[in-house]
Amino acid sequence: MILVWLILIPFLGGLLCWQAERWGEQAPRWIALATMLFVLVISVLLWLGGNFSLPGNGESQWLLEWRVDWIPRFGIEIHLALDGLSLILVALTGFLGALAVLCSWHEIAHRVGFFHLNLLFILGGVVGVFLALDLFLFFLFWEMMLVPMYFLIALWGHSGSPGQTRIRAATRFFIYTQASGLLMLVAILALVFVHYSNTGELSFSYDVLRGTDVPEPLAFWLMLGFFIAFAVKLPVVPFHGWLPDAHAQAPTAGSVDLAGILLKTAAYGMIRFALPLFPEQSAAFAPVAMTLGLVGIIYGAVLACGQQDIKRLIAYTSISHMGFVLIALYSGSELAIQGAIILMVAHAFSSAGLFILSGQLYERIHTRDMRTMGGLWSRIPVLPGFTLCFVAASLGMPATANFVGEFMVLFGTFPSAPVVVVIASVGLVLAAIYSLLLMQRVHYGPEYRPGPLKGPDAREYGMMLTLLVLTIAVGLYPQPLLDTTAAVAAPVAELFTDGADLAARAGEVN
Amino acid sequence: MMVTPVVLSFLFPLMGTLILAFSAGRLGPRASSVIGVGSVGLAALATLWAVMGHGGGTEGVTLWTWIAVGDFQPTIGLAVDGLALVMMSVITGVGFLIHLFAAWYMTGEAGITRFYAWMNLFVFSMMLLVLGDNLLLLFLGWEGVGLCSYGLIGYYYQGLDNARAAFKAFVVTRIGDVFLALGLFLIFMELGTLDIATVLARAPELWAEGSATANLAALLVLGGALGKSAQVPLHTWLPDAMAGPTPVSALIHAATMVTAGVYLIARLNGLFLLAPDVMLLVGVIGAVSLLLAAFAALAQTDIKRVLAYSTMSQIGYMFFALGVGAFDAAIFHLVTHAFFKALLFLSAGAVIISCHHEQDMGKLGGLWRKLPVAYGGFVVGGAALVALPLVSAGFFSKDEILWQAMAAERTGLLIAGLLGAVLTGIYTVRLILGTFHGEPGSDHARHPEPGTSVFTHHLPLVVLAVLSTFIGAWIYPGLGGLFPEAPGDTVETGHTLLQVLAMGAAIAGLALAGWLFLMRRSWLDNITDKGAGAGLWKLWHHAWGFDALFDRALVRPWQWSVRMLRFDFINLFMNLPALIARAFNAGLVRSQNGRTRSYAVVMVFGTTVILLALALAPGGGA
Amino acid sequence: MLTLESLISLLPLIIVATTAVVVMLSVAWQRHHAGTAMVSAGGLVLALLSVPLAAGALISPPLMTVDGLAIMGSVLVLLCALVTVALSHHYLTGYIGPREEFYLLLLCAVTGALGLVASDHLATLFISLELLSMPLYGMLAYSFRAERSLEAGIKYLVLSAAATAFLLFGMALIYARTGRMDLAGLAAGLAASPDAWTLAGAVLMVVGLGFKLSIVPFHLWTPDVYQGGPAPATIFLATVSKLAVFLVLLRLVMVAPIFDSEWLRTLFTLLALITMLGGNLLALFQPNLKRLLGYSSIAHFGYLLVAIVVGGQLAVEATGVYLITYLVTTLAAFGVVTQVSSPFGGEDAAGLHHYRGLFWRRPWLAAVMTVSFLSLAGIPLTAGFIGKFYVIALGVADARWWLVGGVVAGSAIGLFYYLRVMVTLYMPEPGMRRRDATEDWGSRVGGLTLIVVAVLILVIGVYPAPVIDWVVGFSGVL
Amino acid sequence: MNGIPMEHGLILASILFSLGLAGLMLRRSMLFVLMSLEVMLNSAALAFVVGATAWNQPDGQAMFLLVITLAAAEASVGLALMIQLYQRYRSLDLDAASRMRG
Repeated sequence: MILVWLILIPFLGGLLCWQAERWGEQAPRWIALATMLFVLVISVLLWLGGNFSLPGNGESQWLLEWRVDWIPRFGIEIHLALDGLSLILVALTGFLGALAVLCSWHEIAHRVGFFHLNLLFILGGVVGVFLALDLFLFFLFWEMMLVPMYFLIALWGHSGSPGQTRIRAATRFFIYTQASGLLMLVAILALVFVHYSNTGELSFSYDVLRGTDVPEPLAFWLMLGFFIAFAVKLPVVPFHGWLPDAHAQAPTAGSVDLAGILLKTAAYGMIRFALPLFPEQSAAFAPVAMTLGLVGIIYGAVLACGQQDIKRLIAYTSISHMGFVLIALYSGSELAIQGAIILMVAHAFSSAGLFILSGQLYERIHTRDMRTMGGLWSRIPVLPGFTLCFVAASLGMPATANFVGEFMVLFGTFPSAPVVVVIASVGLVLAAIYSLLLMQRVHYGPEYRPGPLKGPDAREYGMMLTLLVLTIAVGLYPQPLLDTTAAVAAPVAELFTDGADLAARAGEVN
Repeated sequence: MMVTPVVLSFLFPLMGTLILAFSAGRLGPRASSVIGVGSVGLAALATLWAVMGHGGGTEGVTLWTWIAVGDFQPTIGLAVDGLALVMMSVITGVGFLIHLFAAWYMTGEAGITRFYAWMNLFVFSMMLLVLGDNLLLLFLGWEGVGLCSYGLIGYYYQGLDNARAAFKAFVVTRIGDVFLALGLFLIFMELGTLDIATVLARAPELWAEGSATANLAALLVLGGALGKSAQVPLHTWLPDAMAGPTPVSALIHAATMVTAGVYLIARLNGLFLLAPDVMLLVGVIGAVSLLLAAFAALAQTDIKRVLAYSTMSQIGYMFFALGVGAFDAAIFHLVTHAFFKALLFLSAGAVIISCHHEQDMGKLGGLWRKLPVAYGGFVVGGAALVALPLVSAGFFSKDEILWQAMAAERTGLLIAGLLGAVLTGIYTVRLILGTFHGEPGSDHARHPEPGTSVFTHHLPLVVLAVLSTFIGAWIYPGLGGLFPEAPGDTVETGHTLLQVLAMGAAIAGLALAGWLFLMRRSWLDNITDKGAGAGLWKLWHHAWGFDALFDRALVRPWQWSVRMLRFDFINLFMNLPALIARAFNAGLVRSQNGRTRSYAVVMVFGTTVILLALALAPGGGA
Repeated sequence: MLTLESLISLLPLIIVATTAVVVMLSVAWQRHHAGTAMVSAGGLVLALLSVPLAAGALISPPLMTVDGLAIMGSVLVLLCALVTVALSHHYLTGYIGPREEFYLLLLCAVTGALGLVASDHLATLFISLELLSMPLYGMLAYSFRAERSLEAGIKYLVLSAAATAFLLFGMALIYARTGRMDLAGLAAGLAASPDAWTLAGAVLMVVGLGFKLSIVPFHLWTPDVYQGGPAPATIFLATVSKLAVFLVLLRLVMVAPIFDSEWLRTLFTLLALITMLGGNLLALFQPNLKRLLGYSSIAHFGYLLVAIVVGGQLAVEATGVYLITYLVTTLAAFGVVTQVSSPFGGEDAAGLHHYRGLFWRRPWLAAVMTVSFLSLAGIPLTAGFIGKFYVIALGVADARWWLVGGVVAGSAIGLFYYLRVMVTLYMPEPGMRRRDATEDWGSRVGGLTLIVVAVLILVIGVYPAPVIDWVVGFSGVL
Repeated sequence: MNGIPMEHGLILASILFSLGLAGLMLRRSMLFVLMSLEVMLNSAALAFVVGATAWNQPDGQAMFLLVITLAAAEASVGLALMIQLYQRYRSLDLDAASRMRG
């Protein structure tokens, strides 16, 4: 039952915030913060309590499971389950949700209640995505988390250029993800009906559908349907157009959520659904996916260097980082997949940090255009120091979580695809270039405009410190994370090793 | 036992950095310099204690396993052996003196806390690099050192070119780091471990000598070393790195960071022995950078850039030694070089501060009476640099390298080494004469304010001066046991001949320079003004045009592509469906013209089309 | 032969007809707007209660079949009519001139719809279709003093009459060729050899019905009539009229084999595709809300045509569920338009700028509109998603990849204008004049029904099982 | 069935039908539009009668009666609206009432 509460708490909290606006502007903020911390505390307790050893065959691989019939006609049921990977991502959602609430404490002034409603609905939807195991339920949450994010960007975003682009950016974000989501729905339905024709049993459950052997020509298209849906959200290069606009226009809280969690739902989706459901096709598709990952790394980096708007730059860096994750997922090595999971967590911390900092910069100098920034190191007391740390993290400085993630990915992928790793390592140099460019243009160089600005207050300092401590902690001691997700990464890696008897082995794993 | 001192030796700088970084302006300049210098001092003491307690062999201690996934198990573990101890003592010893001098150098500068935070972080990373028992931890130190050099070169961040120099330094070293990373991936794939000891043990079993993988691995490690030690292909960042404060140049670009590459190759000597032609390549690169830097140093006007190129050429000597297999000689030269190059840089720093940040030789001159300590430091340092026979430390170490080259029958390299020695003599004399003798070029130089404080100014210079003499050569404990026997150890013939040759080269260099600069100054000036001479002088001034080459070959195309791609092309074709929809919308909306009769016409048209299709359909639409 | 038993099966139709007569008499005796509304609502509720009775009766009257489809159709028709009555009461209070005749027309149209849904014979089909359409002309042109309503009425009359002529001519050709008028007989007659004339007849019938369902080549009247007609009339047109006609078309396709010949199936596929895409593309930059809803209903019936193409058991079930979700959503969307434009002030509040910043004045009304537009767009947790899910499931089950692609593309395009409308609700209000719903809209009957409908959208979206089981119950009987 | 084969009747009805359609599309005045609607309905009725005689069943004629009643109703409502059109626009031109577009 805890799983249901994990999803319901953000939704109820959101409604409460909306109504709490009547009691004053601070009430919704405290309620939202309390809700998200509640979710975080629950997930941490679950983490401490649960054992994540590799499941012996027989007992199920899920730490917690809860299923109840929903639409018997189609065999759809509300099937929630929690394992190492989803637990970490739920905890991450709780943590980043609390951060998002904190960082928009002063930024959002008008209609605070409704803002927090949207914010908490996004988080509720995301927690739903991480817990849902029934394909229909997964799709439902997948589409549902878009609506509040759309409103967040469209109504509270700040747009540099004329007002209209804010809504256009939000609409583009929505349509990109929704349309590709529909492709996934078509793939899910096709899978269900193929299973139905094979076994006469109509069901949307993940475990049941894993075993279906889909006739060859169709299977590739279904795998592609899943892949495109997750590729748009990851984002993978040809479909990345929406991310920079969405980030540039979104409020800080929106960007933190968007970069921190929404991108991870795509990677989670790939690990949970795209790979296990279509092992042979994914293995055959791996070279293409890896090339797309490489293009993502290089293209994202080159574009990041050319940006004027600070948030667009950070957005493109996310594209580059996610290129690594894509390579890892399709490399088929357990080390790489573990690395990808660590990289996801690390990227969440570092990009959230950078976005919060750009938000704080915006609060002080009311612009995101780097051409009007410079020499801020001496003007703002502590912020540049933190920016340097997060810039170091984003370029993969050892002792930060990004380094651990990226290098595990590269170590893991090297045996199976050395050329890919060599090109990806060029990405490391480019990462150094765009990260330091961010540092140069904003904090170093001559002062664009004189006059000291106020330093971070306790709230901002606390946020930055916790993020930094977490990044360094995971960077130096990632073992707890690795143990939790070991049970997830191993079977996914096995899928790739030999295409032949995959279905059989996949069948008896669960 | 060994653990506590070793762990303490790198914990102190870490504590220093944390205190300074999180003090957020509460510490004044005095307090922060005390903490900064103190922490490195304590580290030096801890190292001393470790050296005393060290009974030979390697003692390892593992703090915790960093990552454990399948057989990828890098640990945060320290391995202390003779090599590590030598390096530690250089880092903390020379480092402490430089920190001490920096207290004097940085008086009156803004942001001293930030300076010492970076310096301590640098010392901490360097200690990690040296102590790391597995390649991943070494890589951690390796990158940490790069980050600190970025921070310190870009210390005067208001100047855009300082920031750009720091950026260039980091990016070029990062390229080297990527080669090293690839080397690591290859080693892990082939040997299944990253632990240095096991790598050195397994490599000979799994790889045949001269096999492709051995060559590739050695080549990649060499690439990493070149980046960090500023050797020929990846050296363009070192001269620009002089934009940082002089103690930084002393610590990073003379004593410690640039020697990291030498340490790495020395540490992985087993790997290189398996790839003889890569060993030769190391020697050749050493020789080439040696000569290139020496020539470039001849044509510099800024005293720090002369010293920078001289560092590059001296490291070229170390690579030269590694190339011929004389690992011990290379480390010996590393140690002595740390002493006299730090001395030279600090003396230069003293001169610069005294003449109000004046670095151009043309504007200096006639200072030798006014800045006696600095002048003394320059002379002693210069002597060691030129390897003045018998009296200077440089003589013993450089002579050892040349001897090893001769013993290994690398005559080509030997000749390059000797020519380098002559050139070194020339540019050193030019540097000393230009800076201290002749007429003062500017009013700063006419009345400099010499550094007066004994503790922070005189003490470091004097101590380093003493170490630059033959005493420095005695202190070196000799790491014979650690490394495979060098070519020179077994062969004896020709040793004396070489010593004579080396001494002759050094003295010839000095004599030639003295004659040229004292007697023939006017003849020299007009040669460098016209035609071929001027062209040559300009070529050497710009270090054989490598900077321009890289700029045109790499930097400009990169900037062009960034500008071209600023507008997101791939994204354009994702807007296609939107444009098509917009076009269709415009077309269809025109059909809604509001007139009932035109609606009827469209309806009838639709029906007739369907009926026609029916009529034409094959088999009457059955 | 008309036995007592078969009369009982026609009970709902009879009750509604008697209510119409009662209303006529009450208007003649004493005009009382609220009273008339109460009587007609009462009559509809009575008819609704009698439906189980009618379902019980085994023999259906001649020329008609009261089977599962008919019962389901009747229930949906009656419910929509009830909601329309509730919404039109508040709307008509501002109307100067006779108000009671609106309910009279409405009741007659409902009788026609009930007859149409159960018709089994070409004659009853024709008569019921006309009984449904004629009152609609009156309802659309009800506020004829406003130019737009008159224009809407005229356009609908002229084009609908033309469509009826097509339908009739089609029927005539089929009759001439087979000599049978009842659908079962038709099926037997046509099984032999469908020659050119019969196929032409079938095509003309499809054109006639296609006009009423506003399938693309015959859709041009829809936006103008939706914009012109008074809000309650448009609600009725968008829900009851389309519902009844679609069920007849479905029955035709299911019963008469002529309609499932391969060629006609490809024709339907083509029509479905261009209707889906055409409807969505037309609505992209539409500033007028009622026209936009008109285009959206064109697109939605394009999706529904997939059921006609696929045919079979699952298709009937999909049609039932999709119609329920479509009706609930359209009632909510148009209901909000009615609330904002009632009481009647000459011109309906159709321009999108009227709804800018509605959320910050009328949060709950804007919430209803957001839910309805989310449902139109097919976003999960709303009824629309269940409908779209069914249609895509249908397309995938029958491996009709073109249609499935069309649905995906159509809904992607559709998102653009649905989102555009939704976001204007939450935009900060500019200062200019705006139409607004009355202060106490929530406490009036119309407001309450609207909220109930909106809650229904969410309930169906969250827990659709009961609705699906109810529909499966009926589709089985066919 | 004497003399005239059914196809001829149907063709006649089709011709009549297309004439009505042409009138609907070409004429501007609403009066003629209503008249052409009548023509179309009657042509359909004719087809029914032809069918009835071919199969000599009374259904066709019954259908004819229904069509006529419908045509009458249609005409009455059409004329009522035409009067309002005249009141409003002082002309019977159908295109006058075409303000809603786009």
